[in-house]
Amino acid sequence: MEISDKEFLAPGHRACAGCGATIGVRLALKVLGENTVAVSATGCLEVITTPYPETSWEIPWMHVAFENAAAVASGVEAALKSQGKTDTTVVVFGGDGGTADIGLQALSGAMERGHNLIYICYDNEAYMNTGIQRSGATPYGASTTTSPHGKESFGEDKPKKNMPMIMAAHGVPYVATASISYPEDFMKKVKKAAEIEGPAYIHLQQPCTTGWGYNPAKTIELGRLAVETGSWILYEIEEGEFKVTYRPLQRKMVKEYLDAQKRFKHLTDLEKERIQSHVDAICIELKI
Amino acid sequence: MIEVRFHGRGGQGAVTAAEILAKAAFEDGKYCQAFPFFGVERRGAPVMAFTRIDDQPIRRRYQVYNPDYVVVLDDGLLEVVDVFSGLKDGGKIIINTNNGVETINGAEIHKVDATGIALDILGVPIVNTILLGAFAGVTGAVSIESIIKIIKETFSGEIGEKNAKAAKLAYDAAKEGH
Amino acid sequence: MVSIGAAVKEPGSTRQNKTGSWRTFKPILDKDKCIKCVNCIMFCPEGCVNKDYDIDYDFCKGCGICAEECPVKAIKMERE
Amino acid sequence: MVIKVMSANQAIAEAVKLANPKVIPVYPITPQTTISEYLAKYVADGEIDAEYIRVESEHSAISASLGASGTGVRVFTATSSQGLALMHEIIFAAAGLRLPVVMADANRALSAPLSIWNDQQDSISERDSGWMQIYAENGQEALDSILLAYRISEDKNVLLPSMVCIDGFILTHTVDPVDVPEKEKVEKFLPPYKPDHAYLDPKRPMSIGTFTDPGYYMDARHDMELAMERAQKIIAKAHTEFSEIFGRDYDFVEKYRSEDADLIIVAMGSICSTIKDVVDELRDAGEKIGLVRVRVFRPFPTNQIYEAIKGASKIGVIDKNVSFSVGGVLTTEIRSKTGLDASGFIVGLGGRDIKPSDIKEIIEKTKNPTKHTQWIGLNKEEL
Repeated sequence: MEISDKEFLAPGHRACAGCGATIGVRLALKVLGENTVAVSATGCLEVITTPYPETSWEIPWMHVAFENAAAVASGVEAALKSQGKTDTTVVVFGGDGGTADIGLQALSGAMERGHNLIYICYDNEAYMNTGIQRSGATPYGASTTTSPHGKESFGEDKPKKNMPMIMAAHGVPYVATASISYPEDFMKKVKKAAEIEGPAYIHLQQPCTTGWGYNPAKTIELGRLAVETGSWILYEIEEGEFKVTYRPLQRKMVKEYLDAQKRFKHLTDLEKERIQSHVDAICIELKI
Repeated sequence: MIEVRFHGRGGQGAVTAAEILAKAAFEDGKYCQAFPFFGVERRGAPVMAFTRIDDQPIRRRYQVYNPDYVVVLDDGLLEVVDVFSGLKDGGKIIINTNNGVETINGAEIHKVDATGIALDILGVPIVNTILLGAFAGVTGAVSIESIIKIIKETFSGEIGEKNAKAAKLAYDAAKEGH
Repeated sequence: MVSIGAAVKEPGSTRQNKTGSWRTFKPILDKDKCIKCVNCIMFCPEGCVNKDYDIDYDFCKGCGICAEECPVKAIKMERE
Repeated sequence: MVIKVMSANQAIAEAVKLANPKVIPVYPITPQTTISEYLAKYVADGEIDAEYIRVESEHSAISASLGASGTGVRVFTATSSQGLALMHEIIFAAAGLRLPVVMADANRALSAPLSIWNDQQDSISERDSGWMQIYAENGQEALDSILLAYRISEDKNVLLPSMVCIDGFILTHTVDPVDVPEKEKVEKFLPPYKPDHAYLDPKRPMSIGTFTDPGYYMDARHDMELAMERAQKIIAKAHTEFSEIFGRDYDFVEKYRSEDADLIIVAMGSICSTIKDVVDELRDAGEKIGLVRVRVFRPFPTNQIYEAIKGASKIGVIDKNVSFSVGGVLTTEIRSKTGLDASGFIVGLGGRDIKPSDIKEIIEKTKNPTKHTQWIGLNKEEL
């Protein structure tokens, strides 16, 4: 795969040391190249990359609000089309809150209308920009500031919302999951998404050192553990065809992934086993 | 200024009739205004629409409370709506009916079996254009030529032709009635 | 004077902000050991390892991902 | 000159056709809907070369408008009432991003209780957003105001969005004669939109919608205030050129038989047509009554209003909105900005019909000034 040496997200941004979001954006833009317009939802990424009068973006970039990135991108795409600029790629970067929660309606509309754009949800599994509050993408058992563990609680008590399948149900031509820890897999998917005519959705898992509670050096390691334990599955749905794109040689125990993070530290063995059996059920079905 | 009130049921075309009348009056060189009393009523519910015609530009923008003419698209409305409300002395009512309708408050009542004409010519009981033909014949407030022109502009092709024919028939009948 | 709509017309201008000062530990690459696997280039959140495997210390925040992900342990994190 | 009998909604759609925006994201809502429908038809028939986006909400209608405008093209959207309220957050963003979006608002009451009928609470409630606002009296003015709005909003000395407000049903669904100008004249009046400040183009990357700390935000907002002030001159110039090209005169305020009036009524929108009839009637009876119609509400034409009403000994201001416990917004703004005493009247909320007798009642009450807000046309048992 041709990958640009050029960086389209400049350093000097205000992300935490070890930030997974900026890795994801860097990798995606290396694939998409300079003839790209990016739209961001409000969130960490927007705040850390555009502290006026500076910007990290080397390509045109626009942000309007939290819940409307897909709608803004719809307008961008339509306007480019109206000017005959159909070779320009439109990419959206929205966090899990901006995608699975507050931005779901606008995203659903954009996907169903068939705009030719790529929506990348960079999922760090909580509202990190505002200080680690629970989102619809927060996994079962995670302790956040609004789903804290306590005497009566083991943290988040609902499973993670299945965003990629919600997108797949829209019948869009391309849906994929990805992880920043598997850059080749991710970049291949971005390339496919760019080449396909119509809307594409990529759900990118991206560990967050601050929100998940681990040493910043371990960002890639955590993403890898999520996949190697079967907690996060890499797949794509191309024209309705479901395909797992990566299978761990030997699936690791979920406990290893959970124990590496502060947000799961409070879980009892019983709760960890419950999570394990949930992961097992899915992985067995998918032959992982 | 001539003020007209249309009474109909949702779906019968009272609003369209009011607009055709306004456009026809404009065609005649008059100033005009038409608007519905727009409810959330659905098909079948009583509705009202209004038309104003004048030699001067029309400014006022409130409902018509004292009409010179009232057009009733459906005699069943007499049971539920006071179609005579505010009618000016010497005012006229044009009503689609094949029943006996009583004269009330000295208003001049003109009965038109518009449904009968509609079924004959259009094959469907749509009466708004027919009543406009009758209106032109009864009141002389608008020319039948302009009514026919706007009907044909509003409904294209065969439907327009048939509606125009039906309107003309009602117009002639109304003239004979005088 | 703020630009109209606070738009920023100088792409990549966060380069004015040298985040190297955030660092506590500094990655030192032993180029003799390096096998040029691109892991450090790919995984750097700052994008501050160039194609010649030079680390831009003006921006490196010292997160240590590069050292952690180096398959031959060619990068060591040293106290500033 | 082609005069056709049409509704104000169709007049607006005709104006949009003439202005030829490249992107039209709209969502249906009563009584705006027919604007969306006319535009959909024009696009379907190839009469407008534009991308028509059938968005899933008003929030996305305005959001997509901003995205499109950000690429440097002209855009149009329209809404009403709840739709405008749903847009609220992005309404502020549009102005802050300095994107010259033009939007029609079919003025309708806000819920609750639910009402589909006219008052001006919806747009008045967006008065602090940084949008310019024009309140049209009739269909002709609705059409003309859309053209004026693009011209003013897109001026590089202004770069603020505009809202053209038309009274729901009273204008949106009323047909009367409207002169639809020739395309050539419109092209002469309205140059193509060529932005420099916000333009998403890979050849010249820029970031739009950045994050400001306390060191910048206030200055950016102050810049909007300056733009709104500059807009006064640009609007005056646009009015003059509009008159030269199209032969119709507009001003910030319209003075109707008010020059020598002892008593002046001030109002906005379609109600002014009825007031003019009443003024004529009372003038014939020897009363020195006049009307001052506020057409441009933002930027607020303080001087023009002051000059128009200062000579009258009695002033009555009519509002189709209310700021609870304060009064009608036009009333309170006229009082505070001109320093003149004015009686305030609330009328027509939720589409209550305003008859000449209501206007006469207001005139009588204005003769005995009070600071107390008076609601006119309430059901008797409410009084």
